[in-house]
Amino acid sequence: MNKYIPKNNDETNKMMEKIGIDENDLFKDVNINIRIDKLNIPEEFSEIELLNDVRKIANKNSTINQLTCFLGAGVYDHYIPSVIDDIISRQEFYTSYTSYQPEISQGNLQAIFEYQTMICELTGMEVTNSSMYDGATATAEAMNMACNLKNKNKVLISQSVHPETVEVVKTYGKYLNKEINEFQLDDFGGVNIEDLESKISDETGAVIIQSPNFFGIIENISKISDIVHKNKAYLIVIVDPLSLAILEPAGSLGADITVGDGQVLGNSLNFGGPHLGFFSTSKKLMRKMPGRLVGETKDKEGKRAFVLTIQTREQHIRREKATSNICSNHALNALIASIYLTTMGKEGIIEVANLCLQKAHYLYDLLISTNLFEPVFKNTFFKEFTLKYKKDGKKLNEFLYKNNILGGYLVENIYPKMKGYYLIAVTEKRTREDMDNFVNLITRNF
Amino acid sequence: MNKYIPKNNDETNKMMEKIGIDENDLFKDVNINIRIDKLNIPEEFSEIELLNDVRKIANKNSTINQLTCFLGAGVYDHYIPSVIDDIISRQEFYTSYTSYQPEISQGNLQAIFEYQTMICELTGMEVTNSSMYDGATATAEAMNMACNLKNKNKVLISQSVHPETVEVVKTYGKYLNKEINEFQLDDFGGVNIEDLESKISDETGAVIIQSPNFFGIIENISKISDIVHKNKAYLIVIVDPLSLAILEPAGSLGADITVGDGQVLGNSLNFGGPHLGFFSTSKKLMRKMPGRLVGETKDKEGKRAFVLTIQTREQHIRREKATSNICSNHALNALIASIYLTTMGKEGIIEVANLCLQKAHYLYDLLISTNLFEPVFKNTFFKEFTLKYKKDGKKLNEFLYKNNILGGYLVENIYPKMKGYYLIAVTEKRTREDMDNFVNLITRNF
Amino acid sequence: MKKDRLIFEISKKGHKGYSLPKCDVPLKSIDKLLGKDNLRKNPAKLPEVSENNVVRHYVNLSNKNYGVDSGFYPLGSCTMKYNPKINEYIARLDEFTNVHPYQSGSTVQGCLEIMSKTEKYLKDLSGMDEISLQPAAGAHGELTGLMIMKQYHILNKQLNRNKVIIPDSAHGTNPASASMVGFEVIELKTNKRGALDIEELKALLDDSIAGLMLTNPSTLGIFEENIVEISDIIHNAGGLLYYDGANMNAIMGITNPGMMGFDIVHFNLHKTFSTPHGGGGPGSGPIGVKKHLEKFLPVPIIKNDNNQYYLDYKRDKSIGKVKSFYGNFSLILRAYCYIRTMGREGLKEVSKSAVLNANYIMNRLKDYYHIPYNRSCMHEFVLSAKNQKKYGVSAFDIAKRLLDYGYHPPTMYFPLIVEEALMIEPTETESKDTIDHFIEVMIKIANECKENPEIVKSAPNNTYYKRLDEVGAARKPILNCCEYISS
Amino acid sequence: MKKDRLIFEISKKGHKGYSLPKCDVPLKSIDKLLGKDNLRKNPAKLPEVSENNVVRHYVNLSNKNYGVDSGFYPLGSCTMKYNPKINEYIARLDEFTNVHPYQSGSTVQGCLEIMSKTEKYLKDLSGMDEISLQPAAGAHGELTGLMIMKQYHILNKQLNRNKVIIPDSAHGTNPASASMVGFEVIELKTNKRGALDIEELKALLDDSIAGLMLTNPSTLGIFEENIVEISDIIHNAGGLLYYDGANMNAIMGITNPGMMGFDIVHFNLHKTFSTPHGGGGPGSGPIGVKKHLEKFLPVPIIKNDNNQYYLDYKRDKSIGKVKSFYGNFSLILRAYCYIRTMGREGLKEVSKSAVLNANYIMNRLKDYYHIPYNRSCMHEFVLSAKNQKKYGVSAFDIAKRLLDYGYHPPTMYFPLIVEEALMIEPTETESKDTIDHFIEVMIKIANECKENPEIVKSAPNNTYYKRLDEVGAARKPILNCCEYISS
Ligand SMILES: Cc1ncc(COP(=O)(O)O)c(C=O)c1O
Ligand SMILES: Cc1ncc(COP(=O)(O)O)c(C=O)c1O
Repeated sequence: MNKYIPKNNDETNKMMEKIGIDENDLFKDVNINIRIDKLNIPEEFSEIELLNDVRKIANKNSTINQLTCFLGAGVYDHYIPSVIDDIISRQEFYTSYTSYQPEISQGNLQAIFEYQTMICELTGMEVTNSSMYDGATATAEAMNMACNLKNKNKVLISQSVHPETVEVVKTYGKYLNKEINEFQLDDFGGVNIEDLESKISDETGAVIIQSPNFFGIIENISKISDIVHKNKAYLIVIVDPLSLAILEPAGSLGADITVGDGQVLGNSLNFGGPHLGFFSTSKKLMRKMPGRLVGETKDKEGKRAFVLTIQTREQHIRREKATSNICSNHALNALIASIYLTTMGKEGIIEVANLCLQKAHYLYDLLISTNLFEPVFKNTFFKEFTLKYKKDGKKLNEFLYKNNILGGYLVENIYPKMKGYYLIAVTEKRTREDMDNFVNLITRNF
Repeated sequence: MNKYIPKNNDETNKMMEKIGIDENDLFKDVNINIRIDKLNIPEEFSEIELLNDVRKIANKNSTINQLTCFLGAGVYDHYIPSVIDDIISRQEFYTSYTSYQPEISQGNLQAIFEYQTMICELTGMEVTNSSMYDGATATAEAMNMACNLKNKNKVLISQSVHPETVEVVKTYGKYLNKEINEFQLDDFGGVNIEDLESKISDETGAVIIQSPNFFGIIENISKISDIVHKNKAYLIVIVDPLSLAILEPAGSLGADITVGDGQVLGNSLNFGGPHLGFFSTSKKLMRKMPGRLVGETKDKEGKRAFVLTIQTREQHIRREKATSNICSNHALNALIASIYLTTMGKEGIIEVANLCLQKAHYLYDLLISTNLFEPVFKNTFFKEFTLKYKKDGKKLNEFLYKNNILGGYLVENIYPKMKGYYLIAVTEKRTREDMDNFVNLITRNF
Repeated sequence: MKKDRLIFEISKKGHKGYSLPKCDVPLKSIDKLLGKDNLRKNPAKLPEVSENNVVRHYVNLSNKNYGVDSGFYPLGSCTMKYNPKINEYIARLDEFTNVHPYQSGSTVQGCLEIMSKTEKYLKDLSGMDEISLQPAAGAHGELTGLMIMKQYHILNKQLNRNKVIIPDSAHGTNPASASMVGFEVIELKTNKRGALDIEELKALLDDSIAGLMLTNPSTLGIFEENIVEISDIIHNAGGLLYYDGANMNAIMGITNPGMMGFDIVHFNLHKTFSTPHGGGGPGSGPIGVKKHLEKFLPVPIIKNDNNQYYLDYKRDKSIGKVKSFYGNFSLILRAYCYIRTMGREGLKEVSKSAVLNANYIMNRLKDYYHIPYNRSCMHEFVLSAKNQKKYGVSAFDIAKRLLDYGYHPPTMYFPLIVEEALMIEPTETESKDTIDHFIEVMIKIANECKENPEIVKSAPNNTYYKRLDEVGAARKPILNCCEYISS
Repeated sequence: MKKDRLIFEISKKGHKGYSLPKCDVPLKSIDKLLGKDNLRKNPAKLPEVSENNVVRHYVNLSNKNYGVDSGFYPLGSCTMKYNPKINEYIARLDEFTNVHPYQSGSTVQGCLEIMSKTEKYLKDLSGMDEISLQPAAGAHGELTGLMIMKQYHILNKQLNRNKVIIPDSAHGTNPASASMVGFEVIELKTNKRGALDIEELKALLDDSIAGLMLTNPSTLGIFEENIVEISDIIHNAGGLLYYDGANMNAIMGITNPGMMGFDIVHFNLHKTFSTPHGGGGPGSGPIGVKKHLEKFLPVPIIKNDNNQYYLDYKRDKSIGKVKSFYGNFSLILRAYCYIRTMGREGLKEVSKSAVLNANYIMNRLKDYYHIPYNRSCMHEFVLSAKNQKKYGVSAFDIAKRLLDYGYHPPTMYFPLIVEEALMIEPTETESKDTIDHFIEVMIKIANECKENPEIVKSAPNNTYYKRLDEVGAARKPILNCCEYISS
């Protein structure tokens, strides 16, 4: 008998007998000519065998606990407080499903309500939904929402947005006949305002920017916002939520929708997923937003309680007229973010952000001083920056790997014109020693 | 402020004010001349720093996940089902303390009641206590109990008992003026019955044997029992609880007290601790046994419930007249054993025991066939056996370690007369490939 | 103990739940580094809580939740099976959680191997030829699959094919996904036997039809007997067949969508393959396609050359990316573990046992509740509380009454075509004992409906929270407490 | 859901919670391998339960338990402080759990380093010169320490020194441990100020006295002001001083037993150093001694030569071993983590905060309950419910009433010298908020005692389990259910 199928032969027989069937009746609606013989999947593994197998495979990976990580480009090696895994390992959280029965789901509901609050606090927006799959899909959904609201189908997206996000936005847009155009970077590494102005028109439904952008640079959101709103489009801003500990939030600078990826809020790298998409907007636009929302209410006895609300936006009620098709979301990742923000708290996230900021600038200066790198963008950055490496970046990274360092992102892999552009992230986990060692290694060997 | 001390200055001041003290009053009873200046302990670590520090230290260990383990000698590399850590990580279990308040401790109490039942089932005894520190201390306590009951102070212990247990028994006995003598092995690796008979007398209070013994050999418990009881002493048998899946339990063969170490029941190696001591005896002797006992009762409304009972044996009531000084015990390890026995269940532990048995005999035969080892004992063994290695055992183990194998136990380290004696354990985790590889390596290189 | 506080109400100025290293590089002025204008004016009002109190807060919240390990969770369509603990352990191994998606291929061979092997198993289970693990959930898989359907027609220059037929029993995500790809949704009625009406289907067909989306077994738990005929009809009309794999727990090792004639499939790893539901997610919704659609799959695709796995981005017919990176890896990993643990025989046993459990419950309840379709079911079934209406009791009331008995209620009011629907999916991980007791309770409630309907209508009566004012919540939404947090 | 079953009542024939590899070596007959006589006749009646049901059983049990993360746990003398989660994580690292105690020294340098450094910190905290980490708990440390005391006198040929003086306020383990080392126990009365009576102490001294065991602060939470004088008196009389370190949470960084004059100390890592209590254990009870006793410590001792740690067994004056191997390593590791996390300043802050919390509660409750010693306390204090007696209410009743309010009650009826004792130790990990609320509840209960004593006497009223028949349990003990399990 299988440990996950608690039924002995006797019980099987009794059950069949009781309802008057035999084994052949079980699948009687499945025509014999579409029956399969047997699966080709290997035979079952015991736990011992599974562990042996998986450990062997696992050893083929190198991890950022073995490597000193300077790689970012959208996914960052931030510190994850130990309480998070402890809490999300409680079965009441991770084995439950969407809170359809609020009376026995107040744990999830309240945690998500608190999450919605904390993300609003960070982004400076009025309403946040309960989660999206990731930053890229959240952006694509934001584009849909903005265009629907404006009833326009032209979209402008900055070239400084993360390339994967740009791709996802384009994929989503393509099948809804959206016309998606990119606008350029300027020499400072931010949005080229002139290019934006030349491309925007009153047919534009949405403009999408990211700040800090893919190259690490902080955009001038309010200036862009003025231009966007003058043209009656909505401004969608993609943010790094950790940066908002110290940067003025997009919500205060004119964003109509703020989205982003919450991986940095306590989520592991996980080879790219699951991460967390967050989605924030204004009260005005609330009833058009995608995704589940938790709202406050009371129970019959007057006790404060929480419930999924404004569900008439959603697929299970509105079907083809829903604001989105999303059903399962990334609730557990939102819970993680919630625990992260609670644990770090008001002061902690400022401290984290400042550590990243200080260390990134320390490394920036050191690298420039080696003469192997030169600056390419002049604007302000937060925890990540782009330099131009004068030699072969691929070789550099191979060399670093041999020295247990995970080097930066080679921008030319994705934008061949940006030859030598090297994107480096520095989080609070990097020590001065890590950075000095990194730089010494390079200078000694190149 | 410290993350584990939730008190800001304002709160500290308010609290002092409220009760009318200032900081100097806090320790006013501590005379100034016994005050210390400051501790020499290093400054505080953040989680990041702690993890860096501990990971560096951790890497100085080799583990039995890196090495193929043939080492046993009292601590065994058995498989630990994954549910165990999941369950014992629930804070309700691991952060609670002794069940002094039964109304809110039924989880621990019932789990331990079930543990007591399962250990009785295994050992064939009538009563089991809620746990002891380890097998060795359980044995020492058993000796005390037996001698007290018999009002005698002579103790005989077999040389085939685990040497650490012998030592602990001697240490405990020494300060209670017990006269502890050892009796010999015979050529078959078991108790030398003649030697026992020659040493035992009606002054003997307790006889202590182990089966399977330190050398892996199964003792003839009923024969020994006859001799012991003829001399009006109590027989204490130390057992490997896993072996009792297929071996007739000591309880059915005449043991008055059965003790042992429950590490094998789902507990990690932990570099030697914490493991689990279990202690079983008969109803007749129950009121003299050491340690906590959980008993069944009812609550006011008639609901079945459990409670710590027959506490008049214990130190917190009887103080110097208590049956033992034990207070904190190894409850969580008993919970682990309980989960282990539940998960493996009636059939599973037989399957485990049989796998060990079969594989141990497979390796035994292989090793003999290499001509590098020769048999030393003729009696039956379970999962561990002793051979005589004809060359230098230390070198053998060093060589094996280089090949990621953790070799057997060198008996001569502790009993210099047993030159070359090599104690090998084979658990269900070892594959035929592991064993073939082990033997091939040796034959090819020695 | 105060049990009903928001974390913001626990927060105390200066309390800390974290520790961070001191800054070990020379500190520069933030003003200068970031520019004054960029600086945040008012700090975000996040809570300030010591670690002890963070943990207690969430432990307390968790105790207000119900998980699969709490008890029976027969939430239809969601396959709330047991989530194996070994998979949780493995998914947390450093070697899997701490890998960056942009590490070079040679340093992530382990991840790629897991993914590639999982793809292989999913192919086998579905009868599809190629897999993409990228989609993050079932609905996301639908979206991706429908993009492929559309791209297929676009490439074939059949731009007029902009309608998708979807049965009225379908899950809401199906029409919603179709809309998000710009398809018009044509609803197809379910007939009295709970099956598709083939004649009606035929009547809908013309050259504007892009395809049919089908869940089989359907959300009624009924297997579409005529599936092969249906697929022929659609294919002959130039359409494609999309398989919503949410109900795959019914058919593993018995049949597969490939044999049924489907072209595109999505899987729900968080249903069939035991990955935990996480309180609502994350899930994972891989898709599979037949050979002729392979070129449309999202980039990248995992390939293998000389025993080295790599990510192939050079695919000019691909629809593009639907998500950053490669999918929800840690869920894929759990599914891998599950499939390997069950093995080929075990997976078949899963479906057999799941189907038996559902039929057993349905049969034993049929004298007490209305069963809308008088035929055997697959892994789930829908009952109707319409006979209880005369006592003033609704499906909602019955669901709430189940809370009093310690059960998670079935899915309510879905599928929409069954009046007062309660959709019950026991899964295979439940024992006869559990199921028998659930049946007893359901019968007891049926009797209560007659004899003491008030106790059902006022339920839950024994839970910590009673019925909520859901209407009020939607009318005047309070979606966060920003306004009532003090700074 | 059935919530009150024994695992044996859940068990079903043939159900399995485990999986094992098939035997990959040629199978031989068990009969032959073991000999027929040795074979078990009737299999042990262990339960048979699927993994899902194993997990549910224990989750259900856990929900009937109360841990530190559930809420305030002011169990006096037990130091129920928060158990840091990072320590749990570290203690579960493969590199620490999967190390065999008989691996060769060079392969366990990590374990030895952790142990050796922990020893160093414990020396610093206690003022002792050498440490043994071997004892498994506080009582085990006492036993070991007293063996050393005895060995010392034996070596000095003072065989007549077979009495140990122990105050009447001492924990029961103290006299029990003394007995287990063959000492006679002389009880010393506590005076009206909660301190030792020095004159009475002097009167007890003669050359049969081996030493004095003392807890300082005592179990009354009172610091023995005259400790230096007392230690001089004992030393002058040829005795040694043993320090029960259970209450070390009061004095870290303030004073230490070394300065007070003690010769032998035990620590409770599961109290002061935040290792979890595990529902009753495992704990860890290292001992420390002054230089002159070092040679008596159990074998082995950790030493370091040329930057290599090793275990030294060659110690001919040692008392021997008191436990297999080297101590409860994984608890020692957690204590290491705790000490490093707190650092020198943090540990001092611990004691300051713990002492302030205790005094605060005591002061705020003194108008409602009798406080037997009118002086400030250290990290805990004892109150007496004797004033409540006139309403027919006992300390036991008050403790049970606290359950209704969601608290774990204080230690009851200990120390024995205080009538109707309730011993309250808040620890430093509790916030003012928590403490204030507890005080409110205690005051409320004091009022209930007057105004509605029945509600206190019948408590707990809101818990799932009500008061138990403890007397019946002891009279007719049912210590397992072997008799009512079916095979
Ligand atoms: C039949 C059916 N289709 C699709 C979905 C959508 O899956 P997901 O929630 O993973 O997006 C569900 C989920 O409940 C479902 O039951
Ligand atoms: C004052 C005192 N001494 C000794 C002990 C015994 O410690 P342990 O339970 O660790 O054996 C305790 C435990 O409660 C105690 O409070």
